[in-house]
Amino acid sequence: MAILALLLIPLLASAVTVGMRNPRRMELVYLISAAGSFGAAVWLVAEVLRNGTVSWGDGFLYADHLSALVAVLTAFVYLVTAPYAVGYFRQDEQQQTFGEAGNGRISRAKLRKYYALTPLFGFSMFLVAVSNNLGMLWVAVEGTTLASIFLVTFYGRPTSLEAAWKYAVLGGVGLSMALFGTVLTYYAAHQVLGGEGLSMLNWSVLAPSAGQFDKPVMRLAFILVLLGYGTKAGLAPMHTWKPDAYGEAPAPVGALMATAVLNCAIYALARFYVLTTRSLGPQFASQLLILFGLLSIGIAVPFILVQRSYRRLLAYSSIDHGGIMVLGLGFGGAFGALGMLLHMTFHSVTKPLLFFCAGNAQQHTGSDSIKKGPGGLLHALPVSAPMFLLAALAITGTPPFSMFLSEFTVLRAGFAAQRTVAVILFVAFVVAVFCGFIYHITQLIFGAPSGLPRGESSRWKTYPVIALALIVIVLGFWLPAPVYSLVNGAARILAEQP
Amino acid sequence: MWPTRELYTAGLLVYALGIAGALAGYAAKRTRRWLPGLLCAVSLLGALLEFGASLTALFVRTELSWTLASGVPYLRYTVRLDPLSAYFNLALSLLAASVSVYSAGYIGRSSVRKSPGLFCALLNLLLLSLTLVFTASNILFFLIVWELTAVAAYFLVVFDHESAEARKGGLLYLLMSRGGTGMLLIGFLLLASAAGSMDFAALHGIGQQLPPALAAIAFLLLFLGFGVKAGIIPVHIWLPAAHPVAPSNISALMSGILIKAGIYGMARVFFDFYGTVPVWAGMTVLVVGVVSGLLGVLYALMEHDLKRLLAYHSIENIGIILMGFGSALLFRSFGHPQLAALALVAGLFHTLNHGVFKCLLFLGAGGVVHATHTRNMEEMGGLIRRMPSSALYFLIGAIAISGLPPLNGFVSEWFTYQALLAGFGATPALTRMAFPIAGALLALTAALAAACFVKAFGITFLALPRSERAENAQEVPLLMRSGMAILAVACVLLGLGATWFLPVFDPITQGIFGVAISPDLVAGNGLLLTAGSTGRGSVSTVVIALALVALGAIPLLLWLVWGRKSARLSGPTWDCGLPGLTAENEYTATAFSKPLRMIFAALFRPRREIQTEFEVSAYYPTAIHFESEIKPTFETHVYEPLRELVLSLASRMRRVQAGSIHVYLTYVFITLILLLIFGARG
Amino acid sequence: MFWQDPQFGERLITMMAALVLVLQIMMVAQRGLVTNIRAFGLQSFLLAAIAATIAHFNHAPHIYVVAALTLIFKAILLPLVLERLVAKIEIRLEIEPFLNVPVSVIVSGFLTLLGYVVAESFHRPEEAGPASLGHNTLAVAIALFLIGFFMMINRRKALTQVLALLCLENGLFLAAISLTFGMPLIVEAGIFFDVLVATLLLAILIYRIRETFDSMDVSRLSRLKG
Amino acid sequence: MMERILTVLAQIVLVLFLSPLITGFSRTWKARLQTRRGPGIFQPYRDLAKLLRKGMVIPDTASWVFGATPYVLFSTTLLAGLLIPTVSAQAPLSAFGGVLAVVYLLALGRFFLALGGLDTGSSFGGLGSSREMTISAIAEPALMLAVFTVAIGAGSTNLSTVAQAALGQSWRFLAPSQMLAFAALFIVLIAETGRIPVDNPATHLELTMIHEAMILEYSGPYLALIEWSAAMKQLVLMTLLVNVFIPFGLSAGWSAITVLSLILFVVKLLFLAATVVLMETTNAKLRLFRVPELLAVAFILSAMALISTFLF
Repeated sequence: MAILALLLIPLLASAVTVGMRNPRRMELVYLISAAGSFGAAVWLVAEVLRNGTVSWGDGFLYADHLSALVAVLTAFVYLVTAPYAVGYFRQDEQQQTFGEAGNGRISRAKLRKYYALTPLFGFSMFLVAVSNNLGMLWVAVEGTTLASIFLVTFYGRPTSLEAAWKYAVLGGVGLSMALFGTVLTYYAAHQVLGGEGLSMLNWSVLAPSAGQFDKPVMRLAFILVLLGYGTKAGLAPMHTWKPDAYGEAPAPVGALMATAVLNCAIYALARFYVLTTRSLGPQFASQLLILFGLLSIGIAVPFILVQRSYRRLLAYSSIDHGGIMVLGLGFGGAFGALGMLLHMTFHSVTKPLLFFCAGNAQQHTGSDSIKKGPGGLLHALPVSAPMFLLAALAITGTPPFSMFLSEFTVLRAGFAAQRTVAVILFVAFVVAVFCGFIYHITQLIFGAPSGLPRGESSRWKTYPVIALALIVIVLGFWLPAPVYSLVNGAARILAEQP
Repeated sequence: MWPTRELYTAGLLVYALGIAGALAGYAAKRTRRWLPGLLCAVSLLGALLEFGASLTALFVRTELSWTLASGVPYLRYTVRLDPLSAYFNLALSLLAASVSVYSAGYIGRSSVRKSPGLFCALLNLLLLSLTLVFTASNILFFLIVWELTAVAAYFLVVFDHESAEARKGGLLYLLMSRGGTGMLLIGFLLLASAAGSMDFAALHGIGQQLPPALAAIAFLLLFLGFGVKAGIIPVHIWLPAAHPVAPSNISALMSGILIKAGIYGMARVFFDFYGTVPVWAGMTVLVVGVVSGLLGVLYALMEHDLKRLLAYHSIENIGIILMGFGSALLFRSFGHPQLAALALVAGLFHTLNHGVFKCLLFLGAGGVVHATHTRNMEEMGGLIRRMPSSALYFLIGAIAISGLPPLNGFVSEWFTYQALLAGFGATPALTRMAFPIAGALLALTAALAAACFVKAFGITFLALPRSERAENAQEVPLLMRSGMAILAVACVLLGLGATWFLPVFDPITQGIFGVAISPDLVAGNGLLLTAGSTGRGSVSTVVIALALVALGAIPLLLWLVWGRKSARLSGPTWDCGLPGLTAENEYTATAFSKPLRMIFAALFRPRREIQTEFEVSAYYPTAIHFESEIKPTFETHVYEPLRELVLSLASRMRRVQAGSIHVYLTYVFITLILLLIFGARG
Repeated sequence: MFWQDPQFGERLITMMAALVLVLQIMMVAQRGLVTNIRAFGLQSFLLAAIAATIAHFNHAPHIYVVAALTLIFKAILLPLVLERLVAKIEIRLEIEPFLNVPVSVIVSGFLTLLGYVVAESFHRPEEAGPASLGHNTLAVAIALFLIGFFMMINRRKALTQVLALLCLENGLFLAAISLTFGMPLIVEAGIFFDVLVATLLLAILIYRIRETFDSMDVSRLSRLKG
Repeated sequence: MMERILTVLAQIVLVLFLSPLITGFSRTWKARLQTRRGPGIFQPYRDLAKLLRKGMVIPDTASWVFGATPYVLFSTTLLAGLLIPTVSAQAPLSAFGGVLAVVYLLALGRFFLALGGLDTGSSFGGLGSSREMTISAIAEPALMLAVFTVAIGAGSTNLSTVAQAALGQSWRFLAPSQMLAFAALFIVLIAETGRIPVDNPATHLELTMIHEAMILEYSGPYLALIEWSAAMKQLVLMTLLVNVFIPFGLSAGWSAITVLSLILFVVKLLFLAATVVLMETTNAKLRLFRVPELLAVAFILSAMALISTFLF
């Protein structure tokens, strides 16, 4: 039931919103859907923690610890984004960003686009999390792309069109590869299990017998899946769409994409990783994942060191963190998977905070430029600016914030796997990213007042920031037991060798 | 039963309370006048509790430890107050107490008065995290509080963030500190993966069990990583950038104890985690110590920014401490636990001593800067008449840091000399020459330090004021003076009472080398300090102090006999016949250090520019414009090119993101083809 | 009867797969946009035929559905939509590739070779059935996929890129259908739906790009850098 | 105990009253070498007595540091004198501070003297302080290395032990290491006591003066104390040199035979002083920036001494 509720609530909200005219009502439906989805996700988590797995429809929908984790993280981001988005778009309305002075028709259409598409976006992400069928998984991942293309073009600027085009085309190519990989996996399973029908692509069916899958096929399949979902996750060198799309999308969309979508893509990859390691042993998948992980972290470094826009800075940080998760998975072992999933969890909490602060700054100053930007934001935004700095510290893995814990876990996994060179590169990259990030953000935040008006524009935009900041701080010191047991259960799924 | 555990825990809680209270005060918007005082009193209370805990832990030799869970199994908040931790915690709490007293007077008057709540929160956070750094007993927990310290200190440095200098210095500090933490991460994890545990207790002597190559890598990484924080050359450049720009009470804490966190880490790693290290390791530490000491003081001499001068002296003193540590490592390698203990005591004692007098000097400098609104010594002068107490305290600090008897600096340097002297006889051929050379360079360092503090004190406090600001300076309030007084007294007590203090080191050396050293170092009913035995050399600061006073009676006597009736006039200083002596006639700080600038020109590469304006002939100039500048070698020759290189590489790399979808597709395509070939191959 | 002889079926499929490949290379080689669209339609039709053949010889009725879907959507509907779009936005009807035709064809040849190299590892003559069938068709499928990919890189205009993307997906389809007799039906339906929606969305994007930039050349969309 | 106090008093008297004699002897001997008549060798006593009785002028820019300086300088130098063996190998306070304490006590005095120079506010004071601190700093490594050579040889930094060890092997001063160390310390002696070629105690030319520039503003009893301290410092350093390297005639304890030792001691000192004066008269003063080269030579000599100790 929880699974169905999780899927139906956003779908319903989207359907209802399409017919609406009053933006305030759209907001209300949106907020309710967010709260409802989160409730459903928590419910799902509770069931999973109690029963181990939950499934529906003959195993078509299926949730284990891993699914529940991804679902609840998505729902969490969805939840915190909701009030923020309300405040964000209200300010857009006020500032007449949509380029009209008249009766508000354009802005109504725009808002409807957001309030209808975002639940759909959420729906497809939930579907990713709870699809047992690898084919449906692919369909759902593709669905996230489709639902978000027009969220990227939201502002209708030429650059946002450009970004959307790159996003769509690269996403299309990438997902084709993922589909190819899925087909090959199906083929490998087909040879072993023989039977036909829907359940033949169910992960829960494939996983136990993955050990007998044909090895060359699985090699090829994993390569294609890695490239495919890797494109979606923004692993280098398939990452190129990311800064454009994240930079051009409205801040709430950016937050969703940078966390929830990333989680979904990595999740899909992880599912295939399990099949591959069971078939081929850990070596093959690990070396590829480590390669791509390091490449992603490394490619983020120069762009973070030299950067003009703080929105794009966030995008590169997202590439960096995707790389860290993949690296953790690649290191393998008990700590590798745990590190990756902890990182996913903490990243999902921290990144939205960063996006919200950046969004507030951008709306306040009217620019996302670091260099030409006013500096001294601390004077203008008494809440968002310090939180921006706090979030920047948190996202770069500064203790006591929790990202340090997960990065440390990944490192430990690296040592356990005796990948010393990779570990050293990892640390060097992370330090360099820290340098670039902090340099830019402090340049933006600190300094003499720049003549901007002082004050936050709305509580809708500051309360989520404060709430998230509190969560980030608390998580730094104390991880609630259910969260840890969820993460740990999920990690065991990934690390377990039958 | 001594309540060590209760005191320690209560101290932590009081600091935490301080943070919470200060934040509440910050959130309450309205700043009340009593708020800073109250918050500083909280810090003081915390410091006193910690002081009590450390003292009981050291003298009663109780070890305490407790653990809290975090929700993640391998992150345990384990603290352990073993002798080494307790010693550093003792130093911290002593300085924290005096800085708290000072701050109560300082905060309301300085640039931080706009939000004292936030400042005090950060101050308490710094104290709390430092306490935990010294007591954390789990790698992960240690690293967390380690970075927390850096972050708290960073925010304190950039508290006045409208100043570009503060931002720059703070940023440099934070970035370099992170680089150091990166090295620590790798180093610690190398050790931890050998031990299979992250608990410090399990890491004891783990260095021996690692393969030699890995042990060497871990050693160097940890040395360099902790070295960044300690400010060893060549990773010192953040120190002169960040320490001067921080509020003065923070500078005092940073130079006094924050950089000692690096020393603590080294002590922990060198002597606890590593047992006997190869000879090159000890030699590296010794050489780095000598170089840091010498270069640190040479750069200090060239400064006329009072606080930066002090910052460079921190580098110098870290060097002296490392000479002790390096000797201890070498002695251990050659199997002389007794000597190793002596050298370690020298290093550790100097750690505390430097903390005390450097903190004192920074607090004094803070008072001066507060009174004159400048850090430039060339605009000071004559302050001894306007700020007599501050001047006295500063002078005590200056004498102590110059290593002059009978104050504490002399004692620890004396031990260092003794350790180095003993090294010649205790080590084989090639190694042994290093010791006397190090000793000679230590002598040079100390003498240059004395020269530097003659300059620092003389130019700042003596003769005529060089600017209107110095003219109008006023003595700092009582609380600030009290903070300094505590430390000045500590300088004297640690100097004169060294023999009674030395037993503190017994549990430490007992734990590390199995030798309780203080019975050997003290003779003559606690009157004499010896170098292991009376025969090897001894000194008594108490007798020296008493004798100096007693011998001072001789001239007094002579004066009473002969000179009493003679006139004692006050008159103008001879002004070479010019109309009246002005501040322009005085020697400047730059002029004072000129001979050394010339002598060490190869190092400083001074650039000077003189422009003379004249109307009739060059012999009758109307104005002379003089500019002199030295190049900070490491900044210009190492870090600047490195930065340029990285940034230009990064800019080149950025072309990857060319903007063209076709290029992007090509990346994916090529990756696909390569992987397909790779996948098909086997 | 020969139409029940699996051997014949195999030959037939291989032949048609080869034709698909030839069509693909033709598309690489020639410059007319509309011809290209029609070639794509033809290719999709052949795929539908392959699907139907497989369904027939392997008695897998659900593949008929797949064949029908392919026929309707890919062979008829999509070409129509695309031609309509071409007419609406009045672009120049010539394709302007980055590499000239001979070079492009040579590259395609190499990619075909690569397809065979990769598929080689699947070749297990001792096994009958889909495994050995797979070897040849899989090679073609991989080649189709790679050539489609190459076309995306080699084409400047937005519309031609979409077309290339669709070709690439045809390769995928061929692989799916020949290796495993298609995916489970629901999945297949979902995939169809996604592809269709994706194409539509891309078409809308193309339209708006045309409106905004007054050009179809996506290589000019390069303001976002760094 | 009583004996200990008596020896302390004896050495105080010895240091206080012998030091002007060496200075007087040097001046007279120098005058003779320059074929002048010069003052008598007791002139310094007369000077001191006179100065002590005169009134003094304190610069009105000066603070208490100016007044404290002569006292500190006097006490530290005198105390240093009590730490070294003069006529007996058993220096009265030797146990309370070895050679390191001697060096650092002199440094403490110098520290205050330099502050006193700066306190007047005149350019001369600053000039003198700056040069004094510079020269002493760069003399330090050579001094310390030479001291180390001696201390390592004796296995102690305690000067009485060192002297006793030296007494044990009377011809040791002919060993190459001893010769080299002696030469190094001799150079340091010249630098530290402000003699030509490093400084000229008789000049008041601003280009060249070091010590005299620092004390330019001192007058009356203060000047007397400073001059006296300078003489004592010279005595301390010379004693160090002669008793460590040429320990003939040192008596092991304090007894009647010590009188004989005293005579020998004075003779040795006068001999050394004569050598210094000879150096002074035969050399021209070095430029300030040539002094480091001289001291570098001293450093190298010490290092060679150290090496040769264990080579030969």
